[in-house]
Amino acid sequence: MKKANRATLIGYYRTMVVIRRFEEAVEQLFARGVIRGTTHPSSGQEAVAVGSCAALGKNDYITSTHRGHGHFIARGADPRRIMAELFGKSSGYSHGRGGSQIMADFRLGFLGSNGITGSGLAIATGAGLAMKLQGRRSVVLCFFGDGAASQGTFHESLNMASLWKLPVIYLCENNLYAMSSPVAETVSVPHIAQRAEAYGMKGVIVDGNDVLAVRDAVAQSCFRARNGNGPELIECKTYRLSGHSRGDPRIYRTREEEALWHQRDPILRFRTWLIDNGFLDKAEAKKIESGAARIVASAVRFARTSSDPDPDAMCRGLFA
Amino acid sequence: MKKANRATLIGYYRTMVVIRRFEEAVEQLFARGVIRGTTHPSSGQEAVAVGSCAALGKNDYITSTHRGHGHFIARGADPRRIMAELFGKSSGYSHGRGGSQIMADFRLGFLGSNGITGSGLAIATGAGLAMKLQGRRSVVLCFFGDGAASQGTFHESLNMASLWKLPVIYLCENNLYAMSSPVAETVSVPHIAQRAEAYGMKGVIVDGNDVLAVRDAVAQSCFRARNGNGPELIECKTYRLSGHSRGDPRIYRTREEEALWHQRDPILRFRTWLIDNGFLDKAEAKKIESGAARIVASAVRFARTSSDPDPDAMCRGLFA
Amino acid sequence: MKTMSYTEALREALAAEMKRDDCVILLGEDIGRYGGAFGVTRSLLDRFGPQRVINTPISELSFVGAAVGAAMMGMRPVVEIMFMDFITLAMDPIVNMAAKLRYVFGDQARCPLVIRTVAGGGRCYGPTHSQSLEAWFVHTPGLKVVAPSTPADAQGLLISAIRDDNPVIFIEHKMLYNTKGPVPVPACRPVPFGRARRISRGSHITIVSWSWMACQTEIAAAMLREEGIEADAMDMRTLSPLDIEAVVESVKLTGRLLIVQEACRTGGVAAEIAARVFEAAHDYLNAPIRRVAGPDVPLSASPVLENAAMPDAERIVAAAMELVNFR
Amino acid sequence: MKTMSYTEALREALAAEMKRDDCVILLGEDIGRYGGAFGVTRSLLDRFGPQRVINTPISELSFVGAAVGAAMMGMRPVVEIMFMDFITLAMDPIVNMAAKLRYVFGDQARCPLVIRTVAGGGRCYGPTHSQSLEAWFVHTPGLKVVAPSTPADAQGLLISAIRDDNPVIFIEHKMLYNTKGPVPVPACRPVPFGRARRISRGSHITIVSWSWMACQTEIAAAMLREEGIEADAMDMRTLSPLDIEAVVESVKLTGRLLIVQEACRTGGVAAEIAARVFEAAHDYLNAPIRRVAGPDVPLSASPVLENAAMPDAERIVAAAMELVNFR
Ligand SMILES: Cc1ncc(C[n+]2csc(CCOP(=O)(O)OP(=O)(O)O)c2C)c(N)n1
Ligand SMILES: Cc1ncc(C[n+]2csc(CCOP(=O)(O)OP(=O)(O)O)c2C)c(N)n1
Ligand SMILES: [Mg+2]
Ligand SMILES: [Mg+2]
Repeated sequence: MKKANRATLIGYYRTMVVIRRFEEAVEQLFARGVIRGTTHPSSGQEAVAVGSCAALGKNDYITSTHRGHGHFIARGADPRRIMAELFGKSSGYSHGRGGSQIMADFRLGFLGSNGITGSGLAIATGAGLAMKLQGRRSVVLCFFGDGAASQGTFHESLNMASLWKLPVIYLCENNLYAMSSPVAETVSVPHIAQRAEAYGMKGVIVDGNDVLAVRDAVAQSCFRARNGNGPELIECKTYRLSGHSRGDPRIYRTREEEALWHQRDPILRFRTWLIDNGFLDKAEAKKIESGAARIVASAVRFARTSSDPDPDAMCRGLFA
Repeated sequence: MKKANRATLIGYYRTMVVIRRFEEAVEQLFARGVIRGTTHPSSGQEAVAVGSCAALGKNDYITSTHRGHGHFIARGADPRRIMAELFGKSSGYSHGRGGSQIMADFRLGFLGSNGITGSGLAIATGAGLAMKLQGRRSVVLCFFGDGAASQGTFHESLNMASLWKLPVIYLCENNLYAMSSPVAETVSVPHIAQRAEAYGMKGVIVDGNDVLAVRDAVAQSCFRARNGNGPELIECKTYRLSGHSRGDPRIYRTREEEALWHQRDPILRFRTWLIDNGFLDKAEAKKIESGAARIVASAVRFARTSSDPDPDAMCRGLFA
Repeated sequence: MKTMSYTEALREALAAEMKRDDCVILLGEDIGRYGGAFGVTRSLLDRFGPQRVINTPISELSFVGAAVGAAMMGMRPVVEIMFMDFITLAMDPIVNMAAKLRYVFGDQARCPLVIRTVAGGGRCYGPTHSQSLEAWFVHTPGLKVVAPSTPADAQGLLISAIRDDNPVIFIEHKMLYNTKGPVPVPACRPVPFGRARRISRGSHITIVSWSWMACQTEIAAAMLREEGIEADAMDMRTLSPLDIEAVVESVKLTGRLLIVQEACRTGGVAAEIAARVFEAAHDYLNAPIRRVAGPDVPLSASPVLENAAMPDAERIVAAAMELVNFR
Repeated sequence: MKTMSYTEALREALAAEMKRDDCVILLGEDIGRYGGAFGVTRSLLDRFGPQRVINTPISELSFVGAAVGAAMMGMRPVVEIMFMDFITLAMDPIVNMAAKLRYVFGDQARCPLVIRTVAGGGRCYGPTHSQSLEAWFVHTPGLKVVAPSTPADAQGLLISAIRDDNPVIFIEHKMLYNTKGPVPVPACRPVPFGRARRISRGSHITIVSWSWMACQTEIAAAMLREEGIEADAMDMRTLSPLDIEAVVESVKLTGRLLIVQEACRTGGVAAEIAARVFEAAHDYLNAPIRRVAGPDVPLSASPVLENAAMPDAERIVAAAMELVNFR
């Protein structure tokens, strides 16, 4: 890992912890029936979210997935408004219209999480096209999963982006499962990054549980894309520690496998590294952790006390 | 080229010539306004059609494209009924309901040409799945173009076929253009066959204007597929000597390029080779050529004198 | 008769047909060990093995296309599209291939394909997991469209769908899976397409609906009865073919028609029913035909908004009262 | 006024808007040098360059999706789908993304996207190159749907579509490209959405249609006039928004309504118009509402079959006569 500014590193850690606490709180709220609908927690994948967002500039853009809370928080979104959206409140990012899967904040360059697996790939490609046509030096970071890599739009999007040399980073979060399907049952090659070659594109494999490795890989791809070298495909190998969505019995994988990955928990790993390298001591870590808990508690409070959307306004706002 | 039975070789030549005459006749009939609608002639691509069908067995299957007359004739279809379909007559393969792009003869294992670019890829995959589930040793040959290779279904189909080890040969007729678009503008790598690797599949590049090379490549792939080794991707490099469809001014390519490819005309080439190797003399060749002309003339006569479909029966036959 | 849930009834139908006919295979995302997002195919992998219960990658376009190809080759694929909203990705093989095969290729071709999918709101799943898109398929010649509301119909119609030699869009509803009802035993029995099921008899007003709305209509009919209004209520069960005769006949007696659909109002199946009834029974109508329908906006995730958007028994009752009191 | 073809009028609109606003870009298959399958974009590559006129690979799903992404980022993409039948491949980004963006993401989001496509029969292109699928989009909240029948409307409505901040499905018709008509000069002028155009005035019957069928209706109206029947004929021009008020007003005068649609009968837009008119003008109707429509089968390639399937002036006249003579 490269040398780095202490405050920056601590910042990564803080964000990762906030995401984890947030997802844990969400899972509990669903389990207790406080929130209705469904949600896809990103516990275990915080290093990907935080590492890749750390590599982006203010003017860059992101497209996200159904599992988007972590991406959104890492990009600087207000956890209170995310939580409020989960509660279906009018103070939520989508005013209760989108729910867990569909939120955006264009001022943050966050072009939206998304309920349709794979659909962000084309959106990101189009955003990249716009960047190119507008002569801007922004890049677009496109998150998608190993499951999404089987959608036709993966092929169509990467092909177009490569042909047109668009500044798009296609970042596959390979968490080894698409819902219940192990990646070996849905992807016919060992590594999704291998497929980059089929588009004349650079493909990179990264340890997705190493926040700094993710950051550095994304930074390098961004650098090249920003300088007109076109898109790249990064595959982050990671693991979702939680269930796929609310109420997932996880019968498709073993508790042993999960235990293994709990040992590789990106947060614990980074915490240890920070302490080992003298960036953090246990007391500070605890402080950060309880700070995160407070942030999440306040988000829940905010969400709970926010008002419901007005049903009478339901038919408004369909058109610009 | 391997040694081969004379009658077989002559048979290939005859079929290639029939296809060419057929397409020429069709072009003329359209130009003269005798036939309405549209058509996609396959002149210049006869070696692919004839070579690959020569490698198939009676119990194998084919899915075709919008440019399917050649495939169909090579598989043994009756030129009269194809022509009748173009004329919109009730004696046509689709009783006038399909037109140039949509014909099938299941008894020949010809599962249909197709108006939607790329749509045969999934059909072939499903037919391959059926073969596997039914424990049959048949293979499915899936024709598609360089343009179709950009459709998402290419990716989805090849991925599934590879995962499930289906007996499907994906045969890309790369005729260098998708309608007006040169392949370099639509495919981000030099060779479509390269993309096989992205699916853990064997990819093969063949001179698509060499009928025996095509036959041998397809035969080898079929052998492997039939023995449970799964799908393969063959790219036949060829050229469409005619316009894309009726009335194409061909402004997207030069007359020089066309002239070059006329020199590589697969029929002339094979004719020369047959003569040079003592399989054919000029008189025989002429005889075959006039025989082909007669076949096509009789097809036109058949089509012309066939009756129109009965409009009163238009609403029948929607359901089985 | 045995009481079982809609989910169980569907599962039994699948199992029975798979047992009956080796050609029946299942294809879809997470339908194997996981049993599908709503558990309909649970246990079937164990019972029939991975050759019959095929987990697919997330490739809606091509696994539906492949199912069409397999159907052409004599298989009888039953495909699960996890949410109906995702059928947007598979419109091409459904509309341009499955629906047209038989018509164009003639007697040689058959496409015995069932596409099971889940429509509708009620679970706060938000705008891309709640749509009711049956109208698109009703507007596509060559498809049959089924939308059962009871366990018995779910079972019987699924059996008919699987045995049908044509492509069938089989629409389930997320609010129905846990509902229970009597189902004939021991044998699974097909329920024929094209015949509406009478929910209640009455002479004051005809009420027509399908899927989850048929349950709401049943509740509404009971509420109306308390008000002294006898509704002739019908569950269409299949939308293609559509049992318009039953509706017309009823309207000839009641003179009033209310159609209930969950889908957004404009361009829904209710409009087609209204148009046909008016064409056929113009003289008999004593009031305008009314539609209770979803609003012309996406369905929101927020419980408050979703609830406000979805038609329910109370709204049906209110509309029926208005109609009965018309002039 | 200047006489020009529908194709030229569309091309002028594209060129004028591209000149007016750098954000307007074109995307589609073979729209560059080739000028598109029907020549609408001919010459635009030369005039605006490859940054503005972007030839895409055959990837309908993703170039439409990309256009949505570009629109979100401030571009104004005008996408060409070569035949409307191929829009089946792009339903997901249209329905699940473009149509819902604004509603869900609120004020921050805009999706100024135009999807131009070609519907309809008449050219013997067969079942997968002839469909009229407007009903699907009319049933999708968040989309505007436009289907002009004259060069002037094609031009003016395309301008409005491009300037609109919402996704617009802009439906052209293959039989219309070569038709000619007067178009305002010198400047291209927007034609507002949501206002029907009167084809002819009359008090005996209201006839409503759009796209190519509006031309057939115009001919029919002239033929009817010779029979002494004055038709109040209207070209809806836009189907979302739908100028139902104009139709209702007319029906209040004529008491008779005929709706003409090329799409297959069941579940088409005509049903929605019928249902709405009946809801709003029940009292005024002196006859059933009639629909002249395509049959519920795919359109064949054979000229004889295609011709038999497509509604035309004669069938419109026959239906109108019947309706006028009703009771
Ligand atoms: C088009 C579509 N198909 C299926 C689904 C249902 N679904 C939601 S998430 C998911 C798995 C996605 O897997 P992956 O891309 O690996 O992302 P992960 O859930 O692992 O983060 C599925 C099948 C969907 N939302 N959209
Ligand atoms: C989905 C779809 N998109 C576009 C078309 C229009 N179209 C017909 S053929 C063609 C070009 C196909 O190119 P290729 O696959 O290379 O086949 P070729 O015509 O060269 O034989 C196009 C764009 C279509 N029929 N279907
Ligand atoms: Mg995954
Ligand atoms: Mg080609």
